[in-house]
Amino acid sequence: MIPTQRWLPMPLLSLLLLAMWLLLQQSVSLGQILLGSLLALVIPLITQPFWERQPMLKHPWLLVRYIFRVLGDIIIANLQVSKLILDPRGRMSPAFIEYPLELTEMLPITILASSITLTPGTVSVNLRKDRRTLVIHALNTGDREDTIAQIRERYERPLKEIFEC
Amino acid sequence: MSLLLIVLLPLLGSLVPLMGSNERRNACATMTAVAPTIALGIALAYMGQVLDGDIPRAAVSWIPALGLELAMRLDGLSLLFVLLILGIGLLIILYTRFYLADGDDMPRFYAFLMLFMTSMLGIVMADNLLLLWVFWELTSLSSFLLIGYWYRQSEARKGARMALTVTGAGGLALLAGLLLIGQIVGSYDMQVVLDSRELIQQDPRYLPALLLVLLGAFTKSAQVPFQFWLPHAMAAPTPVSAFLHSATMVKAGVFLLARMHPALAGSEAWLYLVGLTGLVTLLYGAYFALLKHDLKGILAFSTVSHLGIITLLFGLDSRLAVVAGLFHIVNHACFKAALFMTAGIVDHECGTRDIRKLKGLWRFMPLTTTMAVLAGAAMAGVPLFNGFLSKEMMLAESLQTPLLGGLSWLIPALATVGSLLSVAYSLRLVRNVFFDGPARDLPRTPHEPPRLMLAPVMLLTVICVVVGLLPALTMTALLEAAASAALAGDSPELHLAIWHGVNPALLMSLTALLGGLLLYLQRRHVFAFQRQFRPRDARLLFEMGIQLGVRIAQRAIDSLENGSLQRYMLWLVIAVLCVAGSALTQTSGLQGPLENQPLDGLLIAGAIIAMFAGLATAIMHRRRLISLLMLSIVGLMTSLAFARFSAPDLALTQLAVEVVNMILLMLALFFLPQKTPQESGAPRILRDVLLAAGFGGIVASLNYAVLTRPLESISDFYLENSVPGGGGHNVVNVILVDFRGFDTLGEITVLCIAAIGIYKLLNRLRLFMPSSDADGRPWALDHHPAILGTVAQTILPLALLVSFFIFLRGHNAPGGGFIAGLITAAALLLLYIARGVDWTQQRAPIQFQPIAVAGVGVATLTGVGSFVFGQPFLTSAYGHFHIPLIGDIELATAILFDLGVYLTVVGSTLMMLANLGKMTTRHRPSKNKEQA
Amino acid sequence: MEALYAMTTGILAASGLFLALRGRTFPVVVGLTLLSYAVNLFLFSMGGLQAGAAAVIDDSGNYTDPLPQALVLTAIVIGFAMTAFSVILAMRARADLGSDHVNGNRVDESREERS
Amino acid sequence: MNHLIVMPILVPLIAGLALLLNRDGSATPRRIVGLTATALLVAVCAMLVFQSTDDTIRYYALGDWQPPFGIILVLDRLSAMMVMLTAVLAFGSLLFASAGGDEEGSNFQGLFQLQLMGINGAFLTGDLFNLFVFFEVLLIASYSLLMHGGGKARIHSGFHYVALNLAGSALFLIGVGVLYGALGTLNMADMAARVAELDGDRRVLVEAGALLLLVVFALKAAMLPLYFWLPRAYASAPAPVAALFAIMTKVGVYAIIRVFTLIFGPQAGSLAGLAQPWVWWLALATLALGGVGVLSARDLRTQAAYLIVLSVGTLLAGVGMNSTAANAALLYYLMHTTLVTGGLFLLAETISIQRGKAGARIVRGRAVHQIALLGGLFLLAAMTVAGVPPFSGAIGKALLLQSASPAQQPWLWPILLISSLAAIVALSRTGSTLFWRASSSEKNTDKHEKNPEREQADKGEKPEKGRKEAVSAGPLRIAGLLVLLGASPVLMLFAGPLTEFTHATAEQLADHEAYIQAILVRDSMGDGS
Amino acid sequence: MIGFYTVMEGVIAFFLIAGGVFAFIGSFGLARLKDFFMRLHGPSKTSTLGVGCVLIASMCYFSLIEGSLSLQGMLITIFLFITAPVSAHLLAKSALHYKLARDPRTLDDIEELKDGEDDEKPNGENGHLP
Amino acid sequence: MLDNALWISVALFTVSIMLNLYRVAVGPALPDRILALDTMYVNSIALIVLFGIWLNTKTYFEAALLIAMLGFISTVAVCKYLLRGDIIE
Ligand code: NA
Ligand code: NA
Repeated sequence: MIPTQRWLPMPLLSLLLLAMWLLLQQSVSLGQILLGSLLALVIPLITQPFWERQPMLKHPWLLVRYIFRVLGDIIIANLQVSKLILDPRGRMSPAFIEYPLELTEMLPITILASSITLTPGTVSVNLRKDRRTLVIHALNTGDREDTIAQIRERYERPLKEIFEC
Repeated sequence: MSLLLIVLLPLLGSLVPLMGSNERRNACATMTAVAPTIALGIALAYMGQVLDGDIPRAAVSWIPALGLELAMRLDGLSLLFVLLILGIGLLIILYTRFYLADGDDMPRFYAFLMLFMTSMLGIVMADNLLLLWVFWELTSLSSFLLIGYWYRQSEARKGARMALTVTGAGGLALLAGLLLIGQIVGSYDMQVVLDSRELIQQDPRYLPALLLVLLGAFTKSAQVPFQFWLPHAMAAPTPVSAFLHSATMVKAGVFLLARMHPALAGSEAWLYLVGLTGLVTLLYGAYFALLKHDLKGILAFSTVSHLGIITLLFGLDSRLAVVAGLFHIVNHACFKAALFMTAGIVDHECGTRDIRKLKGLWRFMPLTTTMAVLAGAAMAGVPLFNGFLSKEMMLAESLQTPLLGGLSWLIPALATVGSLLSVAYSLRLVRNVFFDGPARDLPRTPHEPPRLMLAPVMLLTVICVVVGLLPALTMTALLEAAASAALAGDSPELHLAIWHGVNPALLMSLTALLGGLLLYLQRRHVFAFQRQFRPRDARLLFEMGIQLGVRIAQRAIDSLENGSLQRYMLWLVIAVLCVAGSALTQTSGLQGPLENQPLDGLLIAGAIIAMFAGLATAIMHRRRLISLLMLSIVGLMTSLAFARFSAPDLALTQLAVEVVNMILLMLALFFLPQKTPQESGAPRILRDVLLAAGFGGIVASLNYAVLTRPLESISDFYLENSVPGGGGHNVVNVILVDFRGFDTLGEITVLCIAAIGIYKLLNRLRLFMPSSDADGRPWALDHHPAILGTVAQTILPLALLVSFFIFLRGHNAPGGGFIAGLITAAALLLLYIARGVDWTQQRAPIQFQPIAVAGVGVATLTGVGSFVFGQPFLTSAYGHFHIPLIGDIELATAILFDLGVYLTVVGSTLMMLANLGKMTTRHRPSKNKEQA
Repeated sequence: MEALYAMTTGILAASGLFLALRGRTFPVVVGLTLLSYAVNLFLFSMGGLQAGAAAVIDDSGNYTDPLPQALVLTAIVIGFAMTAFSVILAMRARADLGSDHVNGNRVDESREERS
Repeated sequence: MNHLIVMPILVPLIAGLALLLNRDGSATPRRIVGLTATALLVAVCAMLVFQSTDDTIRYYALGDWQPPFGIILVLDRLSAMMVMLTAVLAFGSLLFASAGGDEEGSNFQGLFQLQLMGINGAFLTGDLFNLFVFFEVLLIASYSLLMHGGGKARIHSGFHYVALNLAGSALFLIGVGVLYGALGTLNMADMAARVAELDGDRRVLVEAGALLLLVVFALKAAMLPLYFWLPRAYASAPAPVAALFAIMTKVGVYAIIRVFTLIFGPQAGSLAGLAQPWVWWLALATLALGGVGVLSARDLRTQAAYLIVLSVGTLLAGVGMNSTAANAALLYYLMHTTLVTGGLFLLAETISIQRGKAGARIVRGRAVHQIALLGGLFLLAAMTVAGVPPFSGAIGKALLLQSASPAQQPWLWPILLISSLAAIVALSRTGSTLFWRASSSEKNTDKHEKNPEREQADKGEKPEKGRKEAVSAGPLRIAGLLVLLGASPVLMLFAGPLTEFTHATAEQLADHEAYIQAILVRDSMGDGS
Repeated sequence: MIGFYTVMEGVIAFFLIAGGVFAFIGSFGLARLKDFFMRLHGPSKTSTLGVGCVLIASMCYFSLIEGSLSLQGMLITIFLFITAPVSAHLLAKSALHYKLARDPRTLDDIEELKDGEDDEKPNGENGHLP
Repeated sequence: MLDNALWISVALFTVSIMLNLYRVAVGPALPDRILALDTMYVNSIALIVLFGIWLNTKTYFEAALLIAMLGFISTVAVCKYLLRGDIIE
């Protein structure tokens, strides 16, 4: 989308930083915008060495859609978990699930793992060292395959699409 | 002024021999003799004046605050001693030239000797009490060096130390005594003191002062019971013994009696203390002199005895006795020096000083024998010799004494016994060595010594004889002058003559002579009598005493300082409980005028959590990680409390420090045992709980007491001036970077030093690295969880942004360089945790020490910058600048200062933690690494 | 409230001191850290306890005493530096002396860890 | 603007930072920088002393914030004297250190300078909390220096030192806090002024706070029962550091004098002379125990450390007497004891190097190479620390004894004198063992029975005969020794003017009003400009 | 306008209470549930959301009283939503490493929880000196 | 209404924190305690924000931000400790 250059290695990050700066300052005066832009330029340059190679973000708008989907799921998840927690009889069938990953890049995997944790009944507990399998703990699962398919459908595919890998 | 030269010349002279060489001995001796010769010349030049009753004085101001003046006087008493010291001293120099063996270090000997001579001259000429003490102590010290001259011999070392210990102790007593006298009189000026007899003796401090002074005098002059050091000082080379035990060292003690006589004598106390001590010493010395087999031993005990005579004389309440004492000082000096030198010659020539081995030396060394006989006769008090005259005076005066009241006849009787003994040992000394049949089994065949070595002996013997024959002619003037000084007035009229007619004293003398002869002949009975007693070696006893003292000291110290931190900490707590307790018990109540503010549930919950966590930290301390978690709850609660009570800056700082602190503690915990073993027993725990409770109670009480009292503080100034004066709205920050910026400079210096100190500690550290955790579980194999790495790299830029934000706003809102620095550091640490040291350092090889140091540097230079404007260090400036399009910008030097803080924090924190990480990584067991 | 606050400070100080009297380096360091928290709370309260009166000049006109806060800030930083040094020193002592006892007593490490 | 007052802090700070910026590379340039800076410091301090002799109390308002609001540095006779003393001591120690030993670990030179900064700051500051800060600066620097070169003994005693001082810092903060809570100010002159107008109930609080400070200062000063950390720590410290540490206990003594004569002077009413009774008795006990310690020491370094304890007892006894004469006496004694005990540590190190395996232990061992030089210096040092005249120690002791009245303070005389005797006995034993007993076995090996251990040591030494040159103290070491030990004769020769100075200092200390006036009354002449 | 304020107040109050309730449920679950892995669910989801709600309430509140959008709270929310799952992840990882006890109902046939998988039995010597 | 809601919320969070404390105290395992501690951090963020609303000030906003960020780092550090012993390797 935005061409990567030497002096602007991570455009999206720069944008995020500028936005954060303005959020922090609570001001959109010219001075703050200039200063924010400067920071948005300098900080990525400084921190660039500490970034691992990034997959290209191909469809930012899909990312926005993804975020809203996760937010929605979070709310549902909370209600479900609350119900389970408050259930005086404590009826649950917890399980560990080995989720075979299709994603290969770390950033999307991280986003996926986080999404899984934040959303209904599941917590990602281990990314194995080969980065092929994500172990998930589900609080109340009927069928493991079902859960895997759901995750694949709701989160991993969109992520694959977003990062096009 | 030339008076001072008498003392100072020998002092300078003590440097002279050091310039000479051990090879050119004649030159060395000659050079050494120059200074005392000149000094003697000066003294002689003053002689006429002194004998006329003048007291020449010279003074140089030294320490007015102490009343110590470099003041010298040359009255008759001083003159008498000066002549003795310098005269005999010169003879000793000559004698030494021949006495010392080739291997002995002559320059060193002469240097010590001259130092000793100086200090003796100082004592006798001092016109100031404290100055006298100064030289007094110097004689102890220089005699220590002289006695220890042959330091390879154990006897020499021990003898030297013993002499130093005894005379040193006496010196300290003397100091106390003289200071007391000074306090009584209000001056240390000798003349003033000597003129204040009434004042002194009526003061309640007189008796302690007298005792202390006498303690000094008696230790120095080897009076019983302090006599024991003297015989062991014989380990010194003979010239030293000759000098120390005839004219000098031991005479310093009796000199002091004479010197202080006008001020201190005349009281009952003086009479008994001095007189009886002298008497006992006289008998003691004489008796043991008879028993000794070592030539020098005999002479040493004889010295003790003669010093007893002199002391006795000063103790008798009579003016003539004082004169006799002075006279005996001179006489004793002459014959004793001669005898010591003779003994040295005998030792030198025969290779032994054992009287049982020596015999019939007169055949080999007739001249020496002659000298020995003459000097021995003087010592024995044979008529026509000088010793006779003074001894007879002693006997005569002993008849007059009021001492012991009804039993006063004991004094002359015992004095006679002493004289009798003296005759006996003199006889034994002379006859057994030089006569008594032909010599046998001597280690070496003796010869007559070199003439120049014998010359001093001859000169001294001649003096003995001449004085003995012509006492009035030779001695009257000098003695009168000396006596008038010692008696503070005119001397009694002296009638020094060989013949005073038949009087009790003469009869006593004769008794002594005959009795002595008889005793000598029957001496085996005495030896037999003495054999019943176990011989005890004073040196051994002394050594044992010292050893015992040292051991007791060591035991005391070891038990007190057992190297236990707990013990030391305990003392600290006890100290706190004592002082704070003593203060708090005085208050009527803790509650001040202010009422408690109302409580709410949140506060109660917070307090409960904090207290619970604090207690849990302590209670669960044996499980270290849990204790650490509890600690971090306390940290969290502390920062919440700061937030609750209007201290946002503190809350932020506490939070940021807390996390770094936790990381640090955990890093360290890895290398320490994970659990603390159960070590303290119940009593110890109970004790510590009680102490801790007491301490906590005091802290709480103080806190409550302060909180319930109103406060008028200087803080209004800061609130009022923060904006106009410091250009910032956040008063806490303005205080930190401006009002009290100096504190902050110190604080970041501390941080920087701590980091550097840690760097030093990590240097060449050999770590103990557990290969499994506390429960024996091996470590996980995943070094750097991948998801963590991704999040860390994402957070870093955000954190940097936040930290920049916090930094910039610090002056006007909560924040500032310190917090910003910690945020930056924490974010970088997260990266280190997530990615490891190698990965991180590889990508950004940063040296942290220069950053930390540069930070302090920036802050310092900001402060120095104000010099340019003629303002004090750290004076701030700020201004508002209008920039088109952007608007008003406030720029303050405080920001620059804060930048220094920021850099220091970042540099120091990472220097501490990253270095630690780096070094552990280097040492991590390779087993794990391969699998990684 | 003041009483509760003082009590909290006291208990934290007591706990810290109790730990400082222990025989191993780590509890001692933890105890001294705890003590420093207590002391910071103590020093902080010397200016009085007030809510909603942060010493940031605005138009409220109600400010708490800023000076103790500045002092505590300095004290926190210094305390951190000191703790850091002492904990690394504790590590060094373990490495050099072979024991983490404050008095450096040699003990059987393996037995100690198992017990 | 008279910036001279801040220079004793700035000069070492800037020099220290410059030295720390580059920790690698050759040691020589660092030594040159360090020595130059310290020489400059000596010059600066000399000028300050000169300035102080006009009896004006000057202050320097940092950041141009006037007292009591800003932090000030105060130059009076006492602070001038203390910084001067520090500078001289530092110069001697640094000369010695620069002969080698400063490269055993990193950053020695820089830390040394920062240590000086901390000490000077503590002496100059007129603000109680700033005193805390400088205490911490000097402590943290001392921790690092103490560990310089590593080694078990250093680490072990170092941990005790650090832990106790951490506890001490906590107490300091409580003390300062209570004083602020009751008085509402931090400036010491202002505190003195406010104490005078305090009501009854808060007096007790002030007393508690002040006594807590006393405990802290006593810990630093090494007063009984808080001195136990000192002997091991000092004995194990690297020599130049131990030498510099001779001033550290004096910082504690100084703080006691400053706080308890200024804030709790006669104007404080019932609080006047608050600390002195405590100090008096504990000082006597310290003195006595110092004497016992000197006697008990098994090596020269420990002995030197106990001599410090002894001197602290002596000084504090002077403090406890709380009179102008006693203060004057103790200040003279302080100069003497600081420099000479410092020198003694250097000497112990030199001797220890030359004695090989026996080191500084008081046992028979190899003879030292430079027996005349070292023996002479030891004699000088021993005489002066044991108070044998004519050197400075005796003068100081006599001054102190003189200022005490045996009627009112009956214990000082016997305890001080007996401790002196203990020192004489112990030091003569030490000297005779180190210098005399050693040589005997060396030269008369044929005659004497051979000590197997010695023999082995001898064998070990033989191939290293060529090392003699390296082992002998070089010119820098000797210079360092001479600066510190040579101070004793110098203090003796100039005892007249020096005691005059200390007397004037004591009188200035007694004149509270002048101090408070000079600092709190604006447009007085003491504004430092 | 009054209506708007009332509505906003209602919204704020709703978020406040919802936040509190969610947080409470999360912590309650943490306190009550049977095993670590189950307890993990509460905080990682509910508590995060609870705090999120409070932050939303705060943003609304300050926007309301300042009359302009006040979105600083967003930052905290973003931070929280980035970090909370990762904390949970690492905690779970540690728990797996510790092989913490599971509720008996749990299906735990994964390799991380099998005995003796990556165990090297501690071999007497507990440490290693380089 | 707002006041009541605020107080209810505060009360709920306070109770939550007490529940967290319970878990920290009883464990049983280290991860339990750490989890509880982490939750405590998160809940205190809310408390600080609520406090800000109560006092009508945004002064404490940064404190909340910092807890969010630094609490995370502590938790990570402890977990790393449990897993590897050595935090920075
Ligand atoms: Na400033
Ligand atoms: Na590491």
